[in-house]
Amino acid sequence: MEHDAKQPGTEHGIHLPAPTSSPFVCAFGVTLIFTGIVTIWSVSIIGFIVALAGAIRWWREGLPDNIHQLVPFQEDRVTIEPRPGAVAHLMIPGGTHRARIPVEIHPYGAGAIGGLVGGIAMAVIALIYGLIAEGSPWYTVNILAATVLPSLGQEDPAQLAQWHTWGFILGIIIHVSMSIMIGLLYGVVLPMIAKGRILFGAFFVPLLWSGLAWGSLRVVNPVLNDHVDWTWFIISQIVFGAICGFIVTRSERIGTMQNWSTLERLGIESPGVPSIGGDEE
Amino acid sequence: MTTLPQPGHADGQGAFRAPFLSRMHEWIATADHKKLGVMYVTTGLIFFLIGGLEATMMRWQLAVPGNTILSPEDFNRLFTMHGTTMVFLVGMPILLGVANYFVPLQIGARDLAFPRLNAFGFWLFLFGGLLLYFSYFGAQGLYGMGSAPDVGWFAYAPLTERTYSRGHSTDYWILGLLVSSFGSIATGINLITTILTMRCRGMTLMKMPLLVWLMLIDAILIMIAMPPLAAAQVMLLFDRLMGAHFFDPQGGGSAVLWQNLFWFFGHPEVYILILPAFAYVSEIIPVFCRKVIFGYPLMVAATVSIGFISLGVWVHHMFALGLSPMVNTIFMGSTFLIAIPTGIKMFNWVGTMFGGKIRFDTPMLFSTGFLAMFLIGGLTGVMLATVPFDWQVSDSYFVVGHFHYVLFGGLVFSIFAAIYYWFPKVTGKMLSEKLGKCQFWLLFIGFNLTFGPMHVSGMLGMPRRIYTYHADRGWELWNMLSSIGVLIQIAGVLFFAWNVFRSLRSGKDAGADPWDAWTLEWSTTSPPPEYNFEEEPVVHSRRPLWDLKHPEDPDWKYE
Amino acid sequence: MSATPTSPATTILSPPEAAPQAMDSGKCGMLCLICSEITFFGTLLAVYLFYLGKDLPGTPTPTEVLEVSAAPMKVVFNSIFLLTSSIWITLAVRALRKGAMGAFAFWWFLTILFGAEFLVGTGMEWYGMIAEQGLTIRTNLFGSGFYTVVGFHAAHVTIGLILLSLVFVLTLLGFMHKRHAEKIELLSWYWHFVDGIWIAVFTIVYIIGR
Amino acid sequence: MPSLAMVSSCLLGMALALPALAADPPICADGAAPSPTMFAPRSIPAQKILDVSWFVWGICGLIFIVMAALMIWCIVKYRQKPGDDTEAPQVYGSNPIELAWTIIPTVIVFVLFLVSARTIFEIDHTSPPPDSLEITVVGHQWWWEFDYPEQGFVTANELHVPLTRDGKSVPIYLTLESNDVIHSFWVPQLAGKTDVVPNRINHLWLQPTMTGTYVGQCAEYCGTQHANMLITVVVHEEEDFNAWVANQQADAVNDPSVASGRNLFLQTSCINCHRIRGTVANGTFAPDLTHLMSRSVIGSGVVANTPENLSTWVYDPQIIKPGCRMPSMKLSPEEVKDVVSYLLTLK
Ligand code: HEA
Ligand code: HEA
Ligand code: HEC
Ligand code: CUA
Ligand SMILES: [Cu+2]
Repeated sequence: MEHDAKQPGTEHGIHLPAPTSSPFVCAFGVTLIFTGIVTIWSVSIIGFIVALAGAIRWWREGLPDNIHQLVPFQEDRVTIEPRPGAVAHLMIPGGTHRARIPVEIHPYGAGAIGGLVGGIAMAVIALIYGLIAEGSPWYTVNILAATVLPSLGQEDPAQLAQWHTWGFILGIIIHVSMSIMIGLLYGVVLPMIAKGRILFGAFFVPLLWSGLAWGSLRVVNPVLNDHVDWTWFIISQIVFGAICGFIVTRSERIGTMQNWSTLERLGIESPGVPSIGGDEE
Repeated sequence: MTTLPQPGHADGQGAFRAPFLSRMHEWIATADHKKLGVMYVTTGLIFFLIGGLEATMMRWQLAVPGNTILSPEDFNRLFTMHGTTMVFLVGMPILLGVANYFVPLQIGARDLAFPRLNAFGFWLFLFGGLLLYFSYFGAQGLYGMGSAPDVGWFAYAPLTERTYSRGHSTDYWILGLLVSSFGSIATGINLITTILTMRCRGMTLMKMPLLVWLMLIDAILIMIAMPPLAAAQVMLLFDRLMGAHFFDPQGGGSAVLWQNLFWFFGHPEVYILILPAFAYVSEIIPVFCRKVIFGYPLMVAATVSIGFISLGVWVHHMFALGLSPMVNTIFMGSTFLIAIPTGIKMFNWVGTMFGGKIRFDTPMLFSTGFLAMFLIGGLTGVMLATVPFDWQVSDSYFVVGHFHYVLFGGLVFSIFAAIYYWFPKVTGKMLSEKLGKCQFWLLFIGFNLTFGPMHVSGMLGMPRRIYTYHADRGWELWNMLSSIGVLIQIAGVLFFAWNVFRSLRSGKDAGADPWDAWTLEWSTTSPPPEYNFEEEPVVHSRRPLWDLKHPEDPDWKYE
Repeated sequence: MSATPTSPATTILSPPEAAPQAMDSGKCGMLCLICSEITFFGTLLAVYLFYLGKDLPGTPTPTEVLEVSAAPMKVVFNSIFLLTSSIWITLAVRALRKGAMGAFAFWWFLTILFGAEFLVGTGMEWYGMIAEQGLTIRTNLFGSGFYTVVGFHAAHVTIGLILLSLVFVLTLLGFMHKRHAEKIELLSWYWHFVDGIWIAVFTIVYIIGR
Repeated sequence: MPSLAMVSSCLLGMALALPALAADPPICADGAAPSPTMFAPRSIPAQKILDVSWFVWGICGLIFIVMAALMIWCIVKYRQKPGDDTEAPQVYGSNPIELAWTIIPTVIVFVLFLVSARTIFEIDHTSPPPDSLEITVVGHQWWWEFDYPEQGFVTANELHVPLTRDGKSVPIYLTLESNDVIHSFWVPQLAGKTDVVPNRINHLWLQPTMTGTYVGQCAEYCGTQHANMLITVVVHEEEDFNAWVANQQADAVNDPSVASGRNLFLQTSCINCHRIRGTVANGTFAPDLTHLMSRSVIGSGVVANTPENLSTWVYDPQIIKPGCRMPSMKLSPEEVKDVVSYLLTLK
């Protein structure tokens, strides 16, 4: 189409599309056509004529061939000076100063698995609590589901102990997604902590989480707020944290795919780099 | 190839000053993306002054309760024209203009793919805008009533039907926008094509500067979201002029349908406006932090997902419409989702600043302002997406507060950042840093003073689009503060105008690369020659100029 | 110019070879145009579907109207004309590629003829509806939707026909050559798109909508 | 340190604004309307909304503080030192960190989603709650019609509801309809807003927890006088409400001392638009005037219902509410006086 002008230039200059007022004329005509709709129809007629004239001229400039003008090269050119040695370096053991930090990570899968296992452990504790407190395994599931199910909120403990299909489905969905997400978070955050990972994972985070829950539970889940036993709540959080943290820290470290772009990692694009850089193990 | 003889080509200094008419003709007949870019941005800024003037009059009226400076009709016209102007005649042209100018430069192309179509798009946009403003004189029409449109920028039916909106004012709204959105669609298509097919050698998709990525997604959104608006407007026009019944409740038409159609366009539209803002700061922050952008691949992924998600959240403008709780819940969820990729962008910008060596020149100052203000606007957006809260504050001044934080604090701040950043490239002159900093602080303070209190008055029960209010409602203080803030903003804008004027006459020479930046536009002269690059550049990394400046430590080894 | 691989510094570390872009602008642009047209028609069709069966009682229904004056066979007949024209235009482009100008002119003319038949057919259908059935755009929601959807399609056919005829005239005047095949192919894409939209319109208005 | 000042000033502003809001507005027992703030809920749904609102405010506030702190830290710590012109270390990114800041927002919005979803289903009743009092609200350009089908009367602009029925808290279930364009019914202290849409029937549930007068107004732009489409809701004790109902149910009084005004009213085209039960005035286009004087405001709240205002209104409503749908009836001052003296008897 019109960008034939892209062809590399001759010695004196470059062919660019020639200036033309046809687009201007044509646009003006089109606008007049529309203006006529709200003023007088004759404006539309004039607009049509103007637009047509513009369009025909435009076509004649483009068909059968585009018109061009030759733009001569201008005198001043730009050169870009190298500034060797002016880059500060970040020293990372085993990596380069052009790093994606950190160089080694725990595989994210470990986090997800840790979260799942921790979540199962937590669910077991919750079940035990439900059996002890109300003699029903469904009790805690229903309470969790009450975060999102308003109808459960209106029921008394005895009914909360009953089986609710939707309560069960939603409870499981909430529990599993939260476990996986928090597990993933463990997977990425724990390795960044230099010292006291277990302490952080098993106590600090669960306590922080419990504190947040305590502060907002009246709104987040009024039913839980009414029925919660904080000792059991905190214990289950700690069990989750400990198990998840343990699984994450025990996993093997692997090298990050330094400098790979997402598209490269997905195999969508390979920009012709001979050896794909920096995959240090 | 037919070649025209070259008319006297002016090359910077020493060129003779062509007579006025032929200079006019040069602008009218140009197909050069740079000239068109400048025209876009200039018209956008002029419309910004007009829209700002309209806002100033509204704030004057609202400063005290029971004010009678404006009649209700005038006030209603003002906010309609203000909103329409700011969105369609300020935001759109400036973003298209900057893209026009810098997308080809950044990808090492000579021009857009279809230069004449580009000119056509610009003129359609401009004439559409003029047609809209002509309504102030022409809308009397045959009925002898009506002036500028007064139906609000989203023109909810059935208020726009003939029964409730006599005269031609609403027709002007439809036609003006229709014409100018044809232009925008054309330019959007042009941009997509340019980006997909005209990149220089070596510039793979994942080596494009972020600005180019963001403009690509932006143009795709334009291409997808604007035709439905045109379709909806055409149907409304048929209702009004030919008696069709699409949005006419008496004939069985649906008021809800218009809202769906409008917001199916309207929500992507606000992202069409903010993605370029993201684009500018994504270029500016790395340069002024002297660091490569943090997490480029994730930034790209976030951009693409914002583009996708933004097509599926429009119902959040209709939470109070009485749709079923299920629909509200689903769209609340999708709206929340968009906070995630947007958050990623925020974090990655801050990540870029982290560990950098930050220079607070005016572009960076505005970018930092953008980060802080967009953060607030985004968070109030998430609050609005929380349906129960939205039931209270929807259509209140809280919403007005929200969208000015994203539109002014986000879009306009980033536009100023972009202007300070690229003005040297476009004109060859530096803008004054001192005036720039004054402008920033005035705007920043004035802006917060104007729009911060709006959140409060909204939560205190003040609906938007009211031309007056009673004194007993507890809103006087907040409105007074808002109105005072505008005065400070005006001062800021005047500083800007003075700065531009002064620099054009006697600004410092900029040189090719005043900011020591890394993308291709800085490798050519300021202003660039008509052909941009003498030879087609070849790039090997996302920062071709870094490679040249640091040959011992080039990017391409790592990308 | 500086950003070239020959500047002295880069010879120390020379980057890998870079490939030029492959895609053609014209095609890409036409595809984008078609995309945006699809969202335009998509909106109109969505509205048409939304209003199906929502008419106030006592006004003509699609079934009544489309059964009688637009005798179904007639519409099918017209559609066949439009759809086959897609074949002719493909043949025309192929001929142009080979430089067979005579064949090109013939197929091209056939395309125009078939397209024009379709327009005339639509015109007659509309005439029947307006004159005999009394269904206009203001009658009811069905009328509004029908004339808008079909009308916009017809408008696109008209624009297409104008462009096709211009090319035909240029051909007769001897301006068209083999090297224009690329541009002409783009025009044929537009024509295919107009046909494709008709399939959607036909399915929704004449099959589902009845 | 300009940028520091900048971010901290925002922080400060937000911190200052909040407590100011939380303070309850004064409740005025007699007539004078309190501010329509959502922070002083007087109804169950409004209270539930406020709970969620504080929750989302808390979350967003926290995010703001964390982000602002991060930015301030970067701005302060990583400014370029004077004289240092080296480039910073080029760090490309960090997958774990980026993953972390993808997951954390996901967790946050997930929780927010669950909580809000529950609240939506709690508040949004698609069928009337048991034992509720049902009232139909019709939006007009620019006034409100309130229809009490159970009690069998229609009134305008002031909604009266009881706090209890038979001693028990009573849910009020409003059916919202529009006569022309879209309006929105919003009384922040009682409930969130719900649009009033032509060709569509919406519902709104309120359940007041305290007597008093609550104000609000139309919250969807509906034309020229959108600003003056105010709402007053009076929540009564049960007995007061019953008394009010009994009065509304009665036909208009027929006071012989104002017969001339009455006749004038009935002979003027007033009756085409207005209804006065017990007379031939039977219009439905405009507010029912049967018990006009039982209302404290006219013109949907634009001015107080005083004899002077009423006179001005009858003389030319466009003075008080420019653009409103009632034309000046071109009555002479004497006629106005007559008509108004009649209207004043419509207790
Ligand atoms: C530039 C324009 C722009 C942008 C970018 C946005 C961004 C957002 N907007 Fe806004 N919006 C408008 C312009 C914009 N908006 C306009 C003009 C209107 C009014 C139209 C009218 O009625 O006239 C409007 C109205 C509007 C409404 C309707 C209100 C109503 O009328 O009732 C809603 C409701 O959901 C909403 C939500 C959002 C959300 C969730 C975002 C999100 O994209 C924000 C995302 C950003 C962040 C959240 C901040 C950064 C993120 C983090 C730091 C991560 C951590 C955060 C969390 C986990 C929460 N907006
Ligand atoms: C990019 C978008 C954008 C921008 C930048 C602005 C900027 C401003 N806006 Fe705008 N606004 C909207 C988009 C925007 N707005 C939208 C979409 C609406 C909704 C409309 C609707 O409801 O339909 C709206 C609505 C809106 C309202 C609500 C009206 C209502 O609901 O009743 C208010 C009220 O205060 C307001 C105020 C302001 C102010 C004070 C500014 C200021 O920041 C403006 C600052 C600029 C200036 C002050 C210009 C200064 C220069 C001069 C004064 C010199 C003039 C000289 C010459 C002309 C030669 N805006
Ligand atoms: C064309 C219709 C029309 C006619 C005729 C008309 N009115 Fe009205 N009137 C209205 C409308 C509409 C309103 C509501 C205006 C508003 O609040 O926006 C109204 C409001 C009122 C009110 C205030 C009611 C309230 O509670 O707020 C009074 C009192 C009133 N009219 C008296 C009269 C009298 C007296 C006459 C005759 C002399 C009259 N009207 C003739 C349409 C009419
Ligand atoms: Cu009714 Cu606004
Ligand atoms: Cu939105």
